[in-house]
Amino acid sequence: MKKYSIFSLVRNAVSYHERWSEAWRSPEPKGAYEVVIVGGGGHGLATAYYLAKEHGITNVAVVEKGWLGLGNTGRNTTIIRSNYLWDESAHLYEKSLQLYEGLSQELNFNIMLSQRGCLNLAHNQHDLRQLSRRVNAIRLNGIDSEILTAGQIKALVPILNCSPTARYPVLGGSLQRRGGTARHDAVAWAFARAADARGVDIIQNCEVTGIRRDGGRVTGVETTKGLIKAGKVGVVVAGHASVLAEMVGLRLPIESHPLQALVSEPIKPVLDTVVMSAAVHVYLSQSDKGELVLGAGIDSYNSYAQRGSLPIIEHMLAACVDLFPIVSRLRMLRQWAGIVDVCPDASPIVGKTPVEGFYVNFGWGTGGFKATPGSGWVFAYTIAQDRPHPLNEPFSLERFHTGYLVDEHGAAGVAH
Amino acid sequence: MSPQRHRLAAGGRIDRSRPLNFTFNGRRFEGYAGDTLASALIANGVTPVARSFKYHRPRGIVGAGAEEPNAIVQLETGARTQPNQRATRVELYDGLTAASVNCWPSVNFDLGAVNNLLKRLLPAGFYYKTFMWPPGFWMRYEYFIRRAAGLGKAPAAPDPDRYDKMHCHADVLVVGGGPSGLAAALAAGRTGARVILADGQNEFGGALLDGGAEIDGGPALDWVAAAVAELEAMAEVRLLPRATVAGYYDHNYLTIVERVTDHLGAAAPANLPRQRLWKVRAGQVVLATGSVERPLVFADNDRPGIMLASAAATYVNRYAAKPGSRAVVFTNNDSAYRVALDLAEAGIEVAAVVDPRPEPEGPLPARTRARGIEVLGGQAVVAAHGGGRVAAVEVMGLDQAGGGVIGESRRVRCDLVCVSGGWNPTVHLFSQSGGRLRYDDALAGFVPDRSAQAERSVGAAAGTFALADCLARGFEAGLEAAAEAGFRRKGRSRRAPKAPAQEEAPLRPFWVVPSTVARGRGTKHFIDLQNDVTVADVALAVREGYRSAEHLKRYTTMGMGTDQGKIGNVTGLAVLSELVDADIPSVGTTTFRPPYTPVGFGLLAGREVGALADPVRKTAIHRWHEDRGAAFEDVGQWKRPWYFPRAGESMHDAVNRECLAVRNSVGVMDASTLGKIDIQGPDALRLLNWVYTNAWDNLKIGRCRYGLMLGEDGMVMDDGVTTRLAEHHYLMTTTTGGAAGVLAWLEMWLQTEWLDLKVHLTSVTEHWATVAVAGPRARELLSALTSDIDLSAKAFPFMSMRAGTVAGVPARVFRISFTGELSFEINVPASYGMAVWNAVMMAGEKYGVTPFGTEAMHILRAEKGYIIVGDETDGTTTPGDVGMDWIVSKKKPDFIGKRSLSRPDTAREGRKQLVGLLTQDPKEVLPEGGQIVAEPEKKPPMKMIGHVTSSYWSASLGRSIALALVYGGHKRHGETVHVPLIGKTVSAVVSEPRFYDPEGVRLRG
Amino acid sequence: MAEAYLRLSALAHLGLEARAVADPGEAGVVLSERPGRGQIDLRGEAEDAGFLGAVEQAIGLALPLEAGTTASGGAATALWLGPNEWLVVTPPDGQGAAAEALRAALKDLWAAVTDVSDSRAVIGLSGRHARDVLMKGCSLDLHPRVFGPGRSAQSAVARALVLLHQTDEAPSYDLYVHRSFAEYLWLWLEDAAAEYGLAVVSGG
Amino acid sequence: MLLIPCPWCGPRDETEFSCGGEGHIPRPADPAALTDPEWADYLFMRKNPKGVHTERWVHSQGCRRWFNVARHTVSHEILAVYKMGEPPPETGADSKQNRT
Repeated sequence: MKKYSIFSLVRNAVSYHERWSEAWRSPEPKGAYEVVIVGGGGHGLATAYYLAKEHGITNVAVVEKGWLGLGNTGRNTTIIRSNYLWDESAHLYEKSLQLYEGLSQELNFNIMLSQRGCLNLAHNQHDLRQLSRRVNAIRLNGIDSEILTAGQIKALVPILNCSPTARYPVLGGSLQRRGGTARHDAVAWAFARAADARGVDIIQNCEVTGIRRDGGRVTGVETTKGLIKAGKVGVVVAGHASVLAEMVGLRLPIESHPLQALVSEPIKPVLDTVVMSAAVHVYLSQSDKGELVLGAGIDSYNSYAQRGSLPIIEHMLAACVDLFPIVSRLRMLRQWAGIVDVCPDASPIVGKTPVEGFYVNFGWGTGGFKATPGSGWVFAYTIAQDRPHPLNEPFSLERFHTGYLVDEHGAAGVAH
Repeated sequence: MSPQRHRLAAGGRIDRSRPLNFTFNGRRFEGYAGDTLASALIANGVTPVARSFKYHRPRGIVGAGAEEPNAIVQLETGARTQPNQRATRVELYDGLTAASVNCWPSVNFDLGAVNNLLKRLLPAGFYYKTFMWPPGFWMRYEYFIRRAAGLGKAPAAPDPDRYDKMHCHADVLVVGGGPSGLAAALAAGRTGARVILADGQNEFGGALLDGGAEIDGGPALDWVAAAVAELEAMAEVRLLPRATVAGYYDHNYLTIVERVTDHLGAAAPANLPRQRLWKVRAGQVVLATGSVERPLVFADNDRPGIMLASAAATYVNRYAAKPGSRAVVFTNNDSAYRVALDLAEAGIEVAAVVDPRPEPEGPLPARTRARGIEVLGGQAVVAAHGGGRVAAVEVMGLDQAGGGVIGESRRVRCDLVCVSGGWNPTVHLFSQSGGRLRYDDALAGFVPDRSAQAERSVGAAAGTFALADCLARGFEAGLEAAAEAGFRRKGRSRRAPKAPAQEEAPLRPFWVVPSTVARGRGTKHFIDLQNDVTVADVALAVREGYRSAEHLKRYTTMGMGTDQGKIGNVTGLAVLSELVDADIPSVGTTTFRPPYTPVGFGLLAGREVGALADPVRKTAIHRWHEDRGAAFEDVGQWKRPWYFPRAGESMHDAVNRECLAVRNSVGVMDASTLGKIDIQGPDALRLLNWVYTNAWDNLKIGRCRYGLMLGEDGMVMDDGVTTRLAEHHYLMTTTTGGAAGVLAWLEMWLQTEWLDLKVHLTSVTEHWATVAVAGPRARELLSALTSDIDLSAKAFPFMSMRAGTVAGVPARVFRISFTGELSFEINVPASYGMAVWNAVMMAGEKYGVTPFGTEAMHILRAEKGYIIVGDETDGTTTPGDVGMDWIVSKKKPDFIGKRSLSRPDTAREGRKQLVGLLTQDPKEVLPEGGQIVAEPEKKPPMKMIGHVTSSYWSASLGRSIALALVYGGHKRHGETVHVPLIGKTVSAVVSEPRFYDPEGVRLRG
Repeated sequence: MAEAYLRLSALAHLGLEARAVADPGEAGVVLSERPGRGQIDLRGEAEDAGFLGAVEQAIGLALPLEAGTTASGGAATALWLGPNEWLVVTPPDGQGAAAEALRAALKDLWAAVTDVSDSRAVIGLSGRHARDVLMKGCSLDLHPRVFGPGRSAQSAVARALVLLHQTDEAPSYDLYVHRSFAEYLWLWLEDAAAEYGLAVVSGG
Repeated sequence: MLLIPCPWCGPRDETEFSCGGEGHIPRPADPAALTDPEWADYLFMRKNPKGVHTERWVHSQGCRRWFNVARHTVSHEILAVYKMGEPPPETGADSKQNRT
């Protein structure tokens, strides 16, 4: 892997940038691998990278039905935070945030992690009580979080309508200063490049059509590029979990919904913080390019189409204009949707399955991007050790039998 | 003010009798009614008009429509300022003010242009490769990057304009008012179908507005005028000019952005909305969206003065504005020859037509030569020269394959280069609708292939360019669409409009002009002008493995600008296909997503902002609370009185006073917001037994019972009191927030699962106003207001209901209590609510009756240990967790949620359970949401054993009280626990969650 | 029944009577509150001729059986709400007698009679731009070919649920809206009508 | 935005309806007899097909009636609408067949 730096940039400028090499290879699949990861999004690529780096397992293929990183990895609103209510979630997302904090250097690829702070608003007394519970829990879990008054919020986000007579008055908020955004595409590309450099084969345009089994054990995957044998198969597919699980007869507590987002035309900076309001289903930030990036709530019905319904956008923008009056004259440049796999408790499923050697990592719902490195890290551990890491142990499929759910609707109820 | 130096003396569709003043970059100019800002700038010879996004290179106007990548301006100042407007789409009005964006100090001298000198250091994606050292410094670099990025500026003040929305249904929606669209609308309109014709321009006619063409033997514009007049006269036709169809959604649902007053400036009538969003459900759609010309790419092809050939023709013909005085036309197809002739006609010298096709033949090249214009076949413009404006081009011969240059370079002096690389059908809406595109080799572009919705594309949008064909096909499509929507041609059939046939030679697919210098070395070949993406950038992306169209777009930002790559995207794909050695269709097109052109946030929000942002629900007694200066809290959409401060009182004072009044005398509360469901039918009892955890069989008529409702997951969902009114008639109450949800929940079970249950449910929440009178003197107070209800404890026991008259109004009185005091809830039809409330206040005067709000109510119930669903429960709480196992029937074989209660985790010992907390310092009030630990000396991460769900100062008890959910709490009574806060830790003793009158003597009194 | 003067309509506090004009003049949109109507929610089996007959006997009205239709008879009008649900609207203070008559007639059937007179406020909307104002907030197809006099529908106008009843060709509409949403809907209608000129008339 | 044909009121905008998720999941007759995984299957496990989905909707802003819809989860095309208690029509609703 040729190192990226200002020096390599200068050096290559001399040769008109004609000597840069591929960020990752595009090999044909070998007949067999130790591990096959199904799904070339951020989570899958991160899993492959950590398998190689942390567990020395480099005979790994990542198979992706299209091009890498173009599912939910490339369709989210790039928010990163770890301010979750329950201990189980807080520890997992915090692991992820900590990995993010060193990721640009570790992967030698600027993922543009911008810890500009993530602000959650409270609009009524009930919100305030919930916020206080959450902030206290997060703090005692050793994660940064603080409560802000309406006055402090106004100082932090001057464009926010903090009038007490607003329809959704801002009564207070919580701030995670280490929260922020990262460049979503770069996260996928950086993991791909680093995994590739450690010997992982990334195979694009290779759709998995079946899972091979021998008795209760997985033996490989059938793909549009032929059979690929593997002793272990990890499935990391956002937006297609049920389709893949059906291949081994697994029924999942997952439903797939469109989650919409949009960007404005680029403008000069007006917003330095990520602002979220669960009550009115708005979350927004401003990208480095100057676009306001906004996300809405999910569409209510199941869908595998990457498009949503206009009323969701109308509703979200009405709330947004009310909260941020100056955005009224800005314009929506692009709108799109991702397909999110949602579990009943709004928490993911990461772990083993009844099929030996078949591991699953999905159901991240609306919050997968922020979990990317952490998800890959614990999933690599689970695959390599054939047992979950304590961080992902609570997120088993069995929890739906026992009732041990990790109900994060409060944290995840507004999508991110 | 300078004269309009570049205005033609005659012609065009501008109104020379109506001069308009405008200001651009601080200088005052004059234009005419009918101008766009772009045409007025051209008429005044203003160039450059903008700087590019990344390199800050000077830029001029390139297009004449929505495709414009360069001429992005900040329109107006102050609260009405509007960033990122395309000058080509801004109609000129008197007093208009505009400025270039993203340049400082001025468009002519822009310090950002230093980036142009550093450009070799700034290839595509350079930022991914640097700014990583030292670790943690990215945000410092980012600070400057953010300030450099962005185009225009957001307003600093709220938007003074209003926006409107309109739902609309049409049998046929025709998108685009050019020849194809007009013909379609005429055909469909004549059948009597409901037709909408929408076009983004200020007048209908599309490309015909450029003049010249002939229809039905006369000038095309005469036909346009007649067609518009005929359509206007049709009762079922709605004509929407200045209306851009922006989005095509599922099930033939489309959005149209109508610019109602944008073109009027300060003259806009105050009663009109600025813009209107039409939301159209169409039976059939005809897409007559036209096409956008694409450029040919050569070295430094971004110089001001280089524009699309069609745009040059539009400026000359439609706006009578001269985009230059000496032109070179560079084209790979016949259409630009017409432009050359038009320019010559307008008195612009055409130095040459450069055409990569070896021997351009046919009528148009012939006419061009006949006009004395030199036609350079088999040649190409390889480079442009000039700084602030193009001054000359270099022309060279092309080899057979078009991959290399041959011969000597010839320098041709010019100040205008009109380029045409062919035409891209405007397939955005078709693609948005889910339709599949096909690459057409002859056209070298994407055309609609398979439809996904009830839609058809016609005219240039479908790759049909000859006027005669457009008219015929448009007319036919209009008839077809109307027929499919159920409308047949009536009476004598009328023929389609006709135009003379034109002969054109095929184009030569050609994208990037080769040159003597290797691409990317020294010169720049721009593909995406707005985002400064060059051929070398694409090559770099491909070299580094970003080979899919989507990766390329994301890595280079090609097509991600405000123009969404309308002129450059197909060229980009062509370059990509060349580099990866695959044909264009196999590298794919990027998906077109809504909107076609940007849509205002304020417009999408509509009038649902400010006071109309969300319904504010008010009770029948609200006005009284307001008059008494109540502070309100939002509970869902309701405004509920929170407390009633008297002059000089703090919230704390007021709430204490209200609590003490209820405990010591009598208080009154507006409880109208509680949900009320009328349940009738022989199976009403069975329904109650299904949805509540307890048994209902022995409830007598006139008696009330408390019930707890679970989700099927066993978690507490809602609670309330249900009263048996008659044999098969019950009244259920729900929480305020749960009202709609509970009714929907019951209906769901009745309609989807228990279809055999004979029960009818009717919401009566809004029919009744509820006045709750609570306190030891409640009975005395009420006795003054009723003569037909025996209020004695014996005749009217706790948990029963009596019907009668209160204050002369027929009422249902419920003896139930949420405060722990003797309490009556008087229900009267809502229109009498205020009268009865007033009567209660008057009758209570002698007892010092005190109105109390939700805060006092919360405290009073907490003193009693009553839960509030949503405070003491959070969707993970079972009845057992809140100490309510007593209400879960062991005898009923089944009820909703029962099975889940026996799951291992749900049935487990030591779950979070409801307890009371008494702080060691009785003056200390714990914060709600405080987390509880057993080992306060540890450092985070600490083991948390619970949290405070409710916490108050209890005036009645003279100390603080709190409710909490604590792991294994039921067995922890007497233990000391700790709540770590910022700067201190508060210790408290776990207790029973009942602090006041635990035996319930008072409420039964 | 209690004294009428004790009653307050849902919009009484807006002072509409004081704003009311006798002649709306050029106003494109005319609004009024129409308070006091009796309203009964009636449930029963539409397939049961006995039920239909009993209702007709009781209040002189043949219930409309087709979705979105209405029927008048006796002093009442019935609006279709669902396949087994109607809203029976009576003149002010007529609901008591009508409900009694219905209860008596239906006592042996599976039916439900619920007085909901104060559940909904009624806003009258007319004027030449009445339909345009509705179209701003309502996604129903209100074209005369589809929705004419005597038609009713439950839908939403802006963010309020509304039972819409077209009462004449003009067109004029009655908008039945839940009481707590009435002020919101009124303000919304005023705002939406501003473009066309608005007059308030007495609707009592 | 979907246009959903309510069996009673006719075609109305999606916004008038609420989606009740997968249809044809009868409540077990005797939940007490089920194992925890069997109960979980009823409570949580869903087909979530990529293809034709039979689901329940309620016309919550209209006539308040529940009904079944067969809808394609990629094209969003509504293939059938039928009343509660009726079996699903033949639409190829087997998710294996209709993977796109």
